[in-house]
This record gives sequence, C-alpha cells and structure tokens, in this order.
Amino acid sequence: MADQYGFWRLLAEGLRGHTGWKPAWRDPEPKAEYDVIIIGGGGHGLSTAYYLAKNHGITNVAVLEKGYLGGGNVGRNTTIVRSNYLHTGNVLFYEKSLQLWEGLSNDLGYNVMFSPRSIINVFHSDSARDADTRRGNQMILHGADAVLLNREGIRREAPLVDVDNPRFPVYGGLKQTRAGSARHDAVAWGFARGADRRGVDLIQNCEVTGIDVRNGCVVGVQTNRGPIRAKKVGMAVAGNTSRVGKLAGLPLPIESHVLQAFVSEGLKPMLHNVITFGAGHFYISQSDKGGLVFGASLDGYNSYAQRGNLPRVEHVMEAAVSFVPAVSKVRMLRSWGGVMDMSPDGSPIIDKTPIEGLYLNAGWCYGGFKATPGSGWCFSHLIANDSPNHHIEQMRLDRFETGYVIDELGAGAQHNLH
Amino acid sequence: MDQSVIRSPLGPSWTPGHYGTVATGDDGSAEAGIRALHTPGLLLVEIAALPGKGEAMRAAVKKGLKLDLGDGSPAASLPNAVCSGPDRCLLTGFDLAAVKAAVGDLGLAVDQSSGRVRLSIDGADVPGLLAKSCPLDLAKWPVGMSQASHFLHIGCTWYRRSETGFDLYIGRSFARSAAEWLIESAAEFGVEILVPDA
Amino acid sequence: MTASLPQPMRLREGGLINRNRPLTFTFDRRVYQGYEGDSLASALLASGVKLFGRSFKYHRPRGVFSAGPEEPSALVEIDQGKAERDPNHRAPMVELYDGLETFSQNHIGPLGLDLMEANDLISRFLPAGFYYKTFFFGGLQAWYRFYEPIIRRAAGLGRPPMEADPHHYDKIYTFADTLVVGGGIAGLTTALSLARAGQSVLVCDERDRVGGAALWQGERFDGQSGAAYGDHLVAEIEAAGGRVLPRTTVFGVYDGGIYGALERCQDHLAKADRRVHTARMKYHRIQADRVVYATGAIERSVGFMGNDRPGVMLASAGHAYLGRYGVRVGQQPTIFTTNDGGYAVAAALAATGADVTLLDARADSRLEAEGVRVLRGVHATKAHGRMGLHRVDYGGAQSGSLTTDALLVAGGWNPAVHLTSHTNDRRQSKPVYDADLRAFLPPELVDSEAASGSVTGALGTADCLASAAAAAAKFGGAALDTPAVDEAVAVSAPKELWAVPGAGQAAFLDLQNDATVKDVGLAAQEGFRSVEHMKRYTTLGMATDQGKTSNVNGLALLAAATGREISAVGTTTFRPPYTPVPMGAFAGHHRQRDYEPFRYSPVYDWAEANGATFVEAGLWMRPSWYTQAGEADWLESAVRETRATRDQLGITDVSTLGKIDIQGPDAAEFLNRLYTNGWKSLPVGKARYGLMLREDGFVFDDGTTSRLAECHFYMTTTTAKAAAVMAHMEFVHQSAWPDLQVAFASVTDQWGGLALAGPKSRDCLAALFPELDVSNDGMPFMGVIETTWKGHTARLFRISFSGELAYEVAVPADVFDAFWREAMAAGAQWDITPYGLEALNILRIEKGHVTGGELDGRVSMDDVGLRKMVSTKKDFVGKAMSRRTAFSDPDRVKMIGLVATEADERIIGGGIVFDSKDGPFDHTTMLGYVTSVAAFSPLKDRSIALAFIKNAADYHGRTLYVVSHVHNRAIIEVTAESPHFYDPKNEKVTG
Amino acid sequence: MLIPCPHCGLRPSEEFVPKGLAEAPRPALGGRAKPDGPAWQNYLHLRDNVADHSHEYFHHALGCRSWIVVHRHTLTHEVTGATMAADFWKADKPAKGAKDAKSPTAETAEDGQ
Ligand SMILES: Cc1cc2nc3c(=O)[nH]c(=O)nc-3n(C[C@H](O)[C@H](O)[C@H](O)COP(=O)(O)OP(=O)(O)OC[C@H]3O[C@@H](n4cnc5c(N)ncnc54)[C@H](O)[C@@H]3O)c2cc1C
Ligand SMILES: NC(=O)c1ccc[n+]([C@@H]2O[C@H](COP(=O)([O-])OP(=O)(O)OC[C@H]3O[C@@H](n4cnc5c(N)ncnc54)[C@H](O)[C@@H]3O)[C@@H](O)[C@H]2O)c1
Ligand SMILES: Cc1cc2nc3c(=O)[nH]c(=O)nc-3n(C[C@H](O)[C@H](O)[C@H](O)COP(=O)(O)O)c2cc1C
Ligand SMILES: [Zn+2]
Repeated sequence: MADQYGFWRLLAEGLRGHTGWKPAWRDPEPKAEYDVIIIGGGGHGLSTAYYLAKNHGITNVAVLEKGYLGGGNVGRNTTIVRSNYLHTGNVLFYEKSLQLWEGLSNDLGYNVMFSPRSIINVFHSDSARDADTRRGNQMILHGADAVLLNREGIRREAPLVDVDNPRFPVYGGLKQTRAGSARHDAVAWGFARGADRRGVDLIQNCEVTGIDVRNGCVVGVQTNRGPIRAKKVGMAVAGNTSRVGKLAGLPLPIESHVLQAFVSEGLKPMLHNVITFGAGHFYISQSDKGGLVFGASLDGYNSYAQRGNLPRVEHVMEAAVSFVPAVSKVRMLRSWGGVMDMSPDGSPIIDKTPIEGLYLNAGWCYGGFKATPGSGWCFSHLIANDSPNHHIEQMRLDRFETGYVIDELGAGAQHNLH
Repeated sequence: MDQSVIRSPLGPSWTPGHYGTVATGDDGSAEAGIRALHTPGLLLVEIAALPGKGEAMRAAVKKGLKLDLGDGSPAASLPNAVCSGPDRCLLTGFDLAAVKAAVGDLGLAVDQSSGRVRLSIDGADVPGLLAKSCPLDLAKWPVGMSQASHFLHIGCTWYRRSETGFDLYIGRSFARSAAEWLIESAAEFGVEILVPDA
Repeated sequence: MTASLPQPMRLREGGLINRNRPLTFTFDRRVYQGYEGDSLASALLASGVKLFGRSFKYHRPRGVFSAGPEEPSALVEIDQGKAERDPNHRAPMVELYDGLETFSQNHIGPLGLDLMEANDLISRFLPAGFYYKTFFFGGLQAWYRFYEPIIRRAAGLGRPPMEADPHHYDKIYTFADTLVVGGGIAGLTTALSLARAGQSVLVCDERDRVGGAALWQGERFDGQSGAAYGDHLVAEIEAAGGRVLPRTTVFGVYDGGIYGALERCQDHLAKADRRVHTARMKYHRIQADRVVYATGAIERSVGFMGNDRPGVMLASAGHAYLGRYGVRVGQQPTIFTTNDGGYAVAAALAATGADVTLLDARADSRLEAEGVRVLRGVHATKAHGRMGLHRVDYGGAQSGSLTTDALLVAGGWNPAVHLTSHTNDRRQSKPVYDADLRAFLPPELVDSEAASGSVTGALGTADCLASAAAAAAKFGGAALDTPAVDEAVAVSAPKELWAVPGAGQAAFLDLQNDATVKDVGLAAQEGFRSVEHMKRYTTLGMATDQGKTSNVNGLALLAAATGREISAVGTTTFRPPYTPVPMGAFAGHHRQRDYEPFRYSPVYDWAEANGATFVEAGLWMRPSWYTQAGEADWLESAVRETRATRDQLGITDVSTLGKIDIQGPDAAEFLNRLYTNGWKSLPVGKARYGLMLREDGFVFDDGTTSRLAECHFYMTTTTAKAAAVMAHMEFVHQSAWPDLQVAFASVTDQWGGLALAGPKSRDCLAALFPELDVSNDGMPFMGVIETTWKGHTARLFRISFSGELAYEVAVPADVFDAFWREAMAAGAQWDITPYGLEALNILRIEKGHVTGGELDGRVSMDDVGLRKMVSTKKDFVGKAMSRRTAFSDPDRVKMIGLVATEADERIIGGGIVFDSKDGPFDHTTMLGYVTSVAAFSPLKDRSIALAFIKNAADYHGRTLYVVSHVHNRAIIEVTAESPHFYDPKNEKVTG
Repeated sequence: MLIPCPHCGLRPSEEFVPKGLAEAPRPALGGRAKPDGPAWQNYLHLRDNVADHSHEYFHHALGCRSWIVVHRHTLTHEVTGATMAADFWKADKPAKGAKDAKSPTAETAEDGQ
C-alpha cells in the first residue's frame, strides 16, 4: 500500500515539507445499507471493524460514532494493559488480548506505543499474598506470565514505593512482566486507520437514535444523519450501553458510573513500571510524555457526566502520597472522567442478544482498554459466525440469571463495588 | 463499681501540657488558641426508639430522666443528651439501669461508656481547628445543636456547647488516632491539654 | 550582604517593589539581586537575563513570555536535593525571597549549550505525531528496549523529587455565601457590593497582591493609583465582614457549589521565616451558595517565525514588568499589535526614554502614542536571535527589518473562562465565540453564578466596573459609588490575526510543547478535524500551562484550515485544575502513617510491651505473634502459642470482632431473616453460630449471636466484615422492613473481648469468677452468662474458634486492660500463653473453621459444607438467588483438608491442586486451589491446609499435588481428608 | 456534591456511601413460599439506568446512618431531593426530578438547620 508509515517515509516527507501525508481515514457519507453496522467508534468498535475486515473478509461495514473517533473511554483511560486475572472466564480472554497487543504496532503499521514495562500489584498482608499467589498460578495455567515478588523485589523494581509504610507495609507483589501501557489515542487511531484502509466507513458525528427491529430481527438503525439499513448490528458503546440498549428494548444489567483519571506535569523518568496498590485501590504509571497517569476507584454515584468530584480526588491523592511519597510535591495537571458500564460482577459481556442480528459488547467497567484488540477479535468472530469463540464462552448475558458470574473481587451483585 | 480499673483510651501523646506554637497573651504569659479536655470514665448510654416509637420514647425519657429532647431533632440536643441519628441519642451522666427503666420497651438502651469517647475543645482558634477536619459550616450551626458527621474519615457526633466550645463523640478504638491528629493540627494555634477534674 | 549587583534593566523608580529591601538569590548558581515585591522573572529580567529554559520537544532556548500563571516557557526548578527539589515553577509566579535558589531545566550541558538542541535541527523530521508513524522496525522489543527509552529520557520537563516530601499540608473546609474568584478591580468591586449587602464574601486571588491588571496598567481611580484603589477596596470589604485571600488559586468548580482552592502559605517566605506548625499550602474545599467569576483575561500572541525567541513576549507582560516591577524589558522595544491595547504599553515604554517602534497589523488604525514610531498595516514576519532577540523582520503594507531587544505582541484577549465551564454538563454548553470581540465568552451562567470584569469580554476599565455592578446586582448587591476612571488604556477588539501569512514550522503556538502553526495545518491535512483530535495529535494545549496563551489561536487556525467557522470548531474541554496543584496538598494529613486512622484495641499497649508484632486488619492493629527470647522466627512463636493453647491455656484478644446489640420484640424475627438458620427457638442464655448470605446468594459473613433476654440479642461479626454487616442490617431494616419492631446499635468499641482456650480454660475462668458455676453443667457449650467483674458488666460465652474447650469474656473496653492483666495473673499457674493471629490461624485450620480466605465472596453454603445451616422452613436474605442453576452445578469446587506428605514441606497458600504430579498443568486439568495454610500444624506434625476442589468428596484419603508455578513450579505432595482435622466429633469443645 | 439528608440537612457527599439505583422495589421475603426468581433478578441486576432524573440509594454512613433515596440527575448531578428509604417504597414514589415537598432540597435543608 502506498500510504504506509515508517522511518523512510517520515524522512522523505520531512524533506518535502510533509505535503504528502494523506488523511488517516476518509470522511465518508453514510451509505444506505451495510452488511454490518458497529455502533460506537471507541476502541472496541474500531477494532471490531478492523478484524471483521481483516479476519473475516467482511468490509461492507460502517462504524457510527456520535462524537469524534476515540473520544470516549478509549481516549480517557489510564492505559494499563495486563492479563493478570483470576478467573478462567477472564484470563482466557485477556491473555488473548495481550498477545494481540504484542504484535499490534506491526500489524497496524501504526505505533501504538505498547510498552511492556510490567505491572506490579502490591499486597499488604499474608492473606492478600495467598490470593495473589493463586492469581499468579491461575495466570500461568492459562498461558499468561506471573512472578511473585517479596519485599526486596519491590524495593528493587519500584524503589519509590514506600515499602515500610507504617500504615500498610508492603509484603510483596505480583508482577506480570509482559503487561504495561500503551498510548490511548494511538490505539484508536491505529485501528481506525487500519479499518478505513480495508474499506470500512468510519462515520463521525453520527448518533444512533433508534434500532429498527422487524419480526425479532434487526434491520437497521436510525441516526441523526438519517436511517441506515444493516443485516447485523453490533453495539460497542461502553458507558452508553443502557441508553443504546433501550433503543432496542433490551433490559440490561448495567449501571453507568464515573471514573476519574489524573495526569501530572511532565517529568523526567521517575517510575518505570505500572504499580497498583491493593490497600488503596490506586494505580500509577508514567507515560512516554513524562506525565504520571493515575487513578483509583469510581466516585460511586450513578453518572453519565465525564467528570467527578473532590472527595474521590482527595482519596486518590491520599493513596498516592502514602504509597509513593515522592509524588507529594508533583503537581496534578489535569483531571477528567469517563463513564463506565458497570456490570453486576465486574466482568464484561460479549454475547448475542434476544434480537437476531443484534450483538452486545458491554460491561467493561474500568478494564476495557486492555481488551481493545481482544474484544474486536472476539466480537468480530461472534458477529461473523453467530457463535462465540472459546475466549468469550463465559462472558454470557444470561449469567446473572444462572449464577455463573465471573466475580474477580468477590464483591457481589452491586455494580459500583467492582 | 471499681473505678480504679478504668484506663483512658487515649495514648501517651495525650498528656496534659502545652503543644505547638506558643502565642503570648496580653499579660505576657503563654496562651493557647485551643484547650482540650478528656474525662475518662464518663457514663454514656445510647438510646434508640423502635420504629414509630420515637415520640413515645422521648416522652418516657422526659418523665423518667427529666430530659426534654423536644422533637428529637439535632437542634433539640442538650449538653447531656445529644442526638446522633433519627430517634437516637447519646445520654451522658446516667447509668444504664436508670435509662433502661425510663425507656422501657419503647426502644433500645445500651451502655456506651467505653464505646464512645468525648473530647471537648474550646478556645478562640477552635473554628480554625475544626475547619481542618469538620465539613460543617459553623455559621449555620447554632449553639446547642448536635451534628452527626465525620472526622478523619470516621463517623462521629459533634455538639456545640458554646460559640467556641465543642464536644466530639467518637468511637473508642479511633480515639487515640483522633487525639494525635488533634494535637498535631492544633499545633498551628497552640494547644493546651487540660487535666480533668478529679 | 553582598555588594549591590547590577540590575541594568531596572528603572530608577516606579513599580510596587520595596527598593529598601534588596534580596539576593541564585539562578543556575549565579548570584543575582532583586527587591522585595519582585517575582523571579522580574528580578532576572531586571538583571538582564533573557534565557530561562528550554522547550519540551525541540529544546529551543526560551525566555519569559508572560507575567502570570499562563507562563509556558520560563519554568524553573527550586531548591536541590532528592526530597527538596521542586520542578516546573513558573518564574513570573515565584516570589523572590532572600536565599532563593533556582535552576533552569530540560537541558544536557549548560543552558546555553544544550546538547538536546539537536532536536531543533532535525525538527522538520519530527512533526506532530511523528512517533505514531515510526519506530516499529524491529518489533516490540526494539521499541521497548531501544526507541522508547530514548523518547522517555528526552520527554518530561523537570527532574522529579525522588524522596518523600518534607512539607506538610492542610485541608480546610471553608464556607461563604458568595465566592468571588479573582481580586482584580472588577472582583473587588463586586465583592464589596455584596459584602455591604450583608453576605459573607470570600475573595480569592492567585497573585501575591490583589488588584489584578490595575496594579500595572496605570489608570487612576478618583485620582488614586490602581494599587492604592485596590487596597482601599480590600479594606472596605474586610470592614464589611468579607475576607480576601491572596496567593489562593481557585482551581476547580465542582457539583453543588463546591470549589477547590489552593492557598500558598510558606513558599514565598525566606526559609528562616517559615513557621514550623503552619502548612506549606492549604487546600480549601470551599462551599458557597453563589460564585462570581472575576478571573480577568489572558492575552494571546500571533503566529510568526521565531515568535518564541527569548525577548519575545506578550505586550501585557512587558507592561506588567514595567508597571509592577519597574523593569524595562528592552531599550529598543518593538510592539506588534492587532488592537488598540498595544499603544498603551508603547507609550508607557516611550515615557521611560526607550526607543519604541509599534507595528500595527491594522492599516486603518488612526491611534498614536507619544514618542512612538508607528508602522501601520504591518506585521512581524520573523524574529531573530537564538539566545536573545536582536532583530525583527516585518511585512505587509511595507516590509523591512528592525534592530530590537524586545518584541511585545498584543494579539488580543482571551477571557479566562476556564472555571465557567468546569461543570459544563450542567448547562450543556461550552464557552461561546463572540465574532465581534474575537473571543470566547463564558457560557450561559446558572442562577448561582455571575461574571464580573474582563472575563465577560468587557474591554476597558469603565466597562469592567459596569459589569462588576451588574454581577453584584444579580445577587442583590448594594449600590456603590463608581469611581471616576482616568483610563490609561485605549481598548478595542483585535483584528482577526491568528498567524501572519506564511507562518510555518518555526511559528509557534504552544511554546512549551512546541506545537506550531504548521502542525495545526498538518493535523487538518491528515483528517484530525475535530478540535479534540487536533489537540491530541499536535499536543497543543497539553503542557503545564494547558494552552492558556495558545489554544484559541490553534483552534482558529484549525477552523481556517478546515473551512469552518471558529464557533463551529469550539474550544477543547476546560478541566480542573486551573493551574497545577501539588498532589500532597489534596492529601493534607492523610499521608503515609496517617493514610487512614489506626484502630487500637484496649490492650494494644499491653501487647506492644509484651513482644507483639502487629498486622493491620480492617484498620485495627492486631498481634500476629508474641516473640519470646530465643525465638528465631514467627513460626516458632506461633507454634509455641498453638501448643500451649492445645496443651494448657491460651489467651487471645478478640476485641476487634464486630459487635451489634439488637433489641426489640421482633429481634428474633429480624435475625431469622438475616441468617440462614432459625433463631426463634434459641433459649435465653444461649449462643448460636449463624451464617449470612448476600442478597445474591453467596456467603456474606458468619459469627455467633447470643440471646441475652427474650428481646435482646448480642451479635458478633468477623473483624473484616463488621462495617459491611452493620450497613447491610441497616439497609434491610430501613428499606425493606421498616416496621419491624427492632432497634440495634454497634457496640464494637464498647466491649473488649478475650478468648481463653485450652484444657485449663475452665479453671482459669473459675479463678476469675469464683462465685460462678462454670462447670459443664453450669455453663454448657454455647452457654452465655451475664455477670459482673469488679462491679462492671461481664459477659461470658462458651464458644470456641480454636476447637478447644474455650470461653470468650467481654467486659467494657475501659476496664478491659485491667481484666486482661488479671486473667494473665490468674492463668499464670497454667502458664497462660497469649497467642496472636498466626496461632489462631493454625488452630482454626486444624479445626476446619472458615475465615475470609474461604469466605471470599464467591462461595456458596454448600461449597463450605454449611448446607446444614439452612433452614427450609423460612425465607431469608439470599435464599432466592442461591437457588440459581450455578449453585447446584456438580462441578463446583468444595472445601477439603490437605496434609503435606513430607514433614518438612510447606503447602503453599494460593497453590493449585492437581491429581497428578506429572502434568499437564493447565486450567483444564486443575482440581482447585488452596485457600489457607498452616505452615506447621502441631496436630499433624507437618503443614496442613484448607482447599477447594472439584468432586471433593471423592478425594478423601487420596494423594494430591499442590503446584505453585510462581514458586519455581514447586510441587508438594499432600493427602486429602476432611477439613475437620481436629476433634471432628466436637468432644473438646463440648466436654 | 451536597446531599440533603432528611435527618441531618445538607451534607457533603463524602459522608455517604452510594449503593446504586433504586428502581425496582425489593421483593418481599416469602416465608415458606418459593422465592420469586425473576423479581430478584430484576431487583438485583437489571437497570433502566437513564441519563436523566433518577433515584439512588445512599447510606449516611458517616453521619446519622440513615439509608436514604436521593433524587438526582445522572447527567447534570443536580440533586432535587431525598427521601428516607423507609418511606420511599411506602408512599407513592415521588416523580423523578420533581422537587419533593416532603424532603429538604438544596434550599430548604438549610432552613431546617
Ligand atoms: C478514567 C478511566 C481509566 C481507565 N483505565 C483503564 C485501564 O487502565 N486499563 C484498561 O484496560 N481499561 C481502563 N479503562 C476502561 C476502558 O477505557 C474502557 O473499558 C474501554 O475503553 C471501553 O471500550 P471502548 O473503547 O469501545 O469505549 P469508548 O471509547 O467509550 O467507545 C464507545 C463509543 O460509543 C459512542 N457512542 C455512544 N452512544 C452512541 C450512539 N448512540 N451512537 C453512536 N455512537 C455512540 C461514544 O461516543 C464512544 O465514542 C478506564 C476507563 C476510564 C474512564
Ligand atoms: N482589554 C482587556 O480585555 C483587558 C484585559 C485584562 C485586563 N483588563 C483590565 O483589567 C481591569 C479589570 O479587570 P478584571 O478585574 O476583570 O481582571 P484582572 O485581570 O485585573 O483581575 C483578575 C484577577 O483574577 C485573578 N484570578 C484569575 N483566575 C483566578 C483563579 N482561578 N483563582 C484565583 N484568582 C484568579 C488574577 O490573579 C487577577 O488578579 C480593568 O482595568 C481592565 O481594563 C482589560
Ligand atoms: C494516558 C493519558 C495521558 C494524558 N496526558 C495528558 C497531558 O500530558 N496533558 C494534558 O493536558 N492532558 C493529558 N491527558 C488528558 C486529556 O487532555 C483529556 O483530558 C482526556 O483525554 C479526556 O478528555 P477531555 O478532557 O477532552 O474530556 C491525558 C490523558 C490520558 C488518557
Ligand atoms: Zn443523616
């Protein structure tokens, strides 16, 4: 393909004043009909379209995005990529996704800056160590990697962590070496460009306002840019799942909650790995630009606003300066929020719906960035074949009725506890 | 009751004396912006009405203990009867048996003499100290009103005794941390820990 | 004091500095002087310094660009040392003090010879987003090991502190009827009006001195200077009961009238003058019914080549350095203006004797300024001078070149609308573009908000005062006399000029992130048409200044490049904080040791004095074990404690258990609904073990509850779940069964509790309570006695967690320490041994009792073998959902006991259970996992464990293998058996 | 955010622990009768979850310990009132978004103090 990215191309364009770069994606008018419509131009929608085209040869596809591509959670998350889950239902899926991350830049011809700088999950008690041991073992049994670190290991790997914290002394940590972070925007843009080049129409400022169902089968959607017919429709709208689901009359087990994230001023390298703290529900890493990117748990109340409030901000900072005391003087530059589709067990749903031809990809809570390639891989398979691949067999919509929940935290059926 | 076996819940840092900034008063003597007091061994009983029995319970308390809890709202609190929730109150200075007798089968009465600690603070800088942890607006807090609120991430009950005098009721196991915090935060103004009356 | 150091750019008079107090400070180890009232920027400029730092991406030499918080370029590090150093301070905002030490940042080698400047030479190959397009040659490892480290080292500005912050911070709850953000003349005027109307008014201003632009603009109010008039307003506000906080930035607007503000209390003081007990900064969480935004406006620049050279700055900055600090930023300055405002600074500079040229981009302007050479219809095209400006080229109606040492750009004003749209979802709108003013104005304000002064788009001082009055009127302010204003400043909306024609790669918009006019064009060319895409692709506006001087130019250029109106492009989203806030300030006291309060047992001091090592458990500090002389490790201590308990007598502190006192005629019914088993038949004076489910049918918590009287129960919960159980009980009582005649209260802190366990526990109890009959008949298993100890209530329970004959005694916490000591004395004859959580754990695992390790929120009653606890006669919380299909799946893992085959091998907690040691070990072959381990069980003389496995019943007596891959693939051979290793028939506890 | 606790008056949100949407009434316990699965599924899991006025459970955990139902807009976060949970399912549910005369709102709670 002519419009490839790479070192030599950059050099050549530099010499001729960068006049040769083409748009990263087209800006097409919606067609009257597509084989598949994906609602939501976030990470999952875009990767689904990409893999529909790449893996399944389905290219008559439109991604409908109500705002700008990548403006949802994919563009506002703390970018942690890992597969350190406990339950089979999750590890099988997230490990597949992590494997896709490892080859993603080359596959897309777009540098998504996936950086396997490892994640360390710090624990503060013997029982937490046992729980993390079990998790590490489970990961390895499912093909992922895990290392158990003792205190000295933490001192060595993450010297700024206050191992001797008198309040929550650090006993050790579970490390996943292959985990890390990636550049959020690049992921959305890389998939978008990849899908576009395979013929997918990416349609921005196009909000789906209705889902047309005839005789139990989906036949198309209504949008603010007119109706569009489709044989199959996939929903990947993250925090807006309930609102879009309602367009098709689907009762869904989802609550929307806000999660805040923070970035500090850019600094020279300070933290190498991604670190998460059991006691404080707090995680922190440093981006390639030098900003410390960090966050913790939900504000807790139901929300569709992409912003949170001060109590959570204070809580996050308290955890930050307690566990990594050197950051106390570092200044917070910007804070924002994203709307999470919280499921009652904290795990995602990728499944068919009772409506034929309508497929659901939801419930990512605050863990769906790492899922971006895996989700597209599996969701596109589900849409193309009408049956799930083995990575998502447990991510069923009916599991709350049957009780086969995938409850990583053991927190029970309360959406905001996950 | 053998009083000699009672031990203060506050740790070694709660020792009478002056802490923090020393301001000099008009007469040249050292002056603290805050004075703090804790009296161990205080009798304290929590009462709570059964559903629908709030008014009846308050009538019974009025009769049996001569305490007028008014409508049972925080604003109707008394220095020795502090509302801590709907139809719920902390009584000080009464022993459990007397309270039980008064409340009868209208509600619950439990001894909290050991369960809650009362710290009293007073002084010109108390508003400054309170601003560091109490999320309540003193301007909208009349003297004589209690407020169930939080302090250091801990649930607590406050009572405003006077313009600058407040009682803090807090769970015993937290009291030592709270006392340490109080001394540290009051240091900016200077704090004097008083010796309780014998 | 050092001899006077030269300040060549300082004028003989003028400014709000105290010339009687010279201050000495350093920049990059060189010593300079300034005066009290100076900022670091003004003092360095006065001393003739032009070069302050290096930009983020291309490492271009940079000077001071502004005189305020919008500064993108002159960022410095203050202090040295791994803990002390504090990067990225904006030089115009740093107040000078004696002994201030500052350092430039982001260069390798000296500031003047930065090796990284190579980036600038190859900048044409590093356009916006270049990193997305390359660095994949060699795959993931090449990126991670080679390219990315280079990028990371180059990125970032300051050097971070690498040790704990030595300062402390306070959080302050602050209240006001009305918050006024900004203490310029407009804000102060509105504040005074409201204060006089009886409102409690709080004015916050982020500068060290209130007065805003009036401090330097030179206009007069009733003949007074702006500074004097500002002081007068402050005095009047305070006299009317208002408060004025300088050095306090309102950084964010939150829901419900909550505002975040940061007050800097110490940084401006010389180190010796800082007060030890006062916080470095105070974070105010302000609650106000109303807010007045009086945040002023921020000037913007124009894109042209070299507009980032040291010596190029905003016109308002040049004016402020002159007016506030008596510093003339150039002897031969050039003003480049798009509006009338540029004339005032030109005139003011000319009045100091400078040789001033003014380039007015407008051909039709008629304005003149005294002593100023004016070229009309002309714009700057290129500024020259790598380390300091020396020449500027211009073009337009005429072209040419000027020798100059300062170029002041007046590109127009952007009202500081940031805060007005922090909660933008509230009114669903962003700042609105006013095409006449060429500025974004605040969105429609809600009833509790008003705007005052130049933030509304008002241009002149008189207009600002009019808007101040209007803002006050909205909130019922009192009428004030308007001062007669002698405007020093001509004002007009600017000509539309975001970048001069032909501006390209070296024409900067975002000076810190080096985003250029050309980058914006490239973004548009590559399809990044949304303003948010453009921002992210070029990083324009994402630096420490958040684009205060650059965003509007960038989006206007994007509009032009994509053929849209500016209003259609819109702004990016304004987010808190307005200016960056140290993370420690939010934390206040809640840091490290004080992250959360500790909970102390009444016998904490005793335990500490007696060798206890503590562990955190639900905020409590609980003894893990008590070390005795000669013991090598915790296991030795714990095993000694376990043996002593099984053989003789152990004592442990159980004060941390949750305790709930439940009273009322429906108390038994209430318990019946909460617990899976029945409670109505429990006799008075008896305890019962109970299991609670969550509403989703999984096990929630367990504990014993005793019936003290017909309508009086005493419940215990686990330490970890105490708060959750209490909240759950309150929820179901209040939301589902509000009429149930029951009331309850947490008495966790009221009671201290100890357990006496072991064959001699009865003897010990008898010694403590000689008047009681504690024989097996007098006090059978699960019996409860209420009595007194030294006149204090004491509750005795015959219950056992250890599996031994055991009792728990609760006395009021106030006397618990004394009671504990007495128990120690009474038990001395049987060598009473205090035991901690580790021994407790061994004891309960031997007995097969479950705790949090087993009850992890995912197990059913069946899984832990507690089906027998379920009453079929009644409904209870969780019953319905526990009948879901998955709960009766034969594949569910169930609890089992494991015993290590080899005496010297430890089972590993979290290990995975297989039935073969040869593998394959994968998730399809695994049977289950280990939840709790006793590293050594004296009972079995080896390690034992509790585990959950599939088909548990089939494996009793069989050899299994515990595999832990994270322990170097350790494989431990074990034998499975019933989890009730010790005394399965319960003879000990009942005997 | 400020929450108008019917007992305590206007209080900062950090004193409260939110539990989620209060949309379906909690099914009654059924004595010996077979519990009703679908009703529980509806109560525990399924949500309307509107971007609009809504009702949510909050626990005034660091305060008077009442469970209350807060009337709040999930998009704007505007709080229009609160009801004691004990009363919420008893009476006719207040219309979403309507200022509830019985409960203190941002304005009236203050007067109550
Ligand atoms: C602060 C924060 C931190 C996080 N941290 C992490 C992390 O560290 N690691 C991790 O793995 N995950 C993290 N997550 C979660 C992760 O970001 C999300 O789970 C994931 O991005 C969701 O998938 P998505 O990218 O498809 O969603 P989105 O990017 O939100 O995409 C959904 C898209 O659907 C569009 N849409 C909605 N309704 C309609 C409609 N009617 N018509 C058309 N389009 C519509 C939206 O505009 C949006 O663009 C975090 C999330 C947040 C907010
Ligand atoms: N031509 C113009 O558009 C223009 C521009 C600037 C100033 N002025 C002149 O300024 C004067 C009145 O202006 P004004 O009072 O509106 O503005 P101002 O600039 O004088 O004052 C605004 C004040 O708000 C403070 N501030 C801004 N954001 C803040 C925040 N988040 N927290 C705390 N403080 C904050 C600033 O420090 C400043 O002191 C008039 O004389 C007017 O002529 C005019
Ligand atoms: C990983 C990550 C790093 C970020 N780094 C910066 C940064 O350095 N500077 C900045 O201004 N914003 C940064 N942001 C925040 C974005 O500017 C923006 O706030 C966020 O994507 C949410 O979008 P919104 O604020 O437009 O709603 C970062 C965001 C993410 C997810
Ligand atoms: Zn309350």
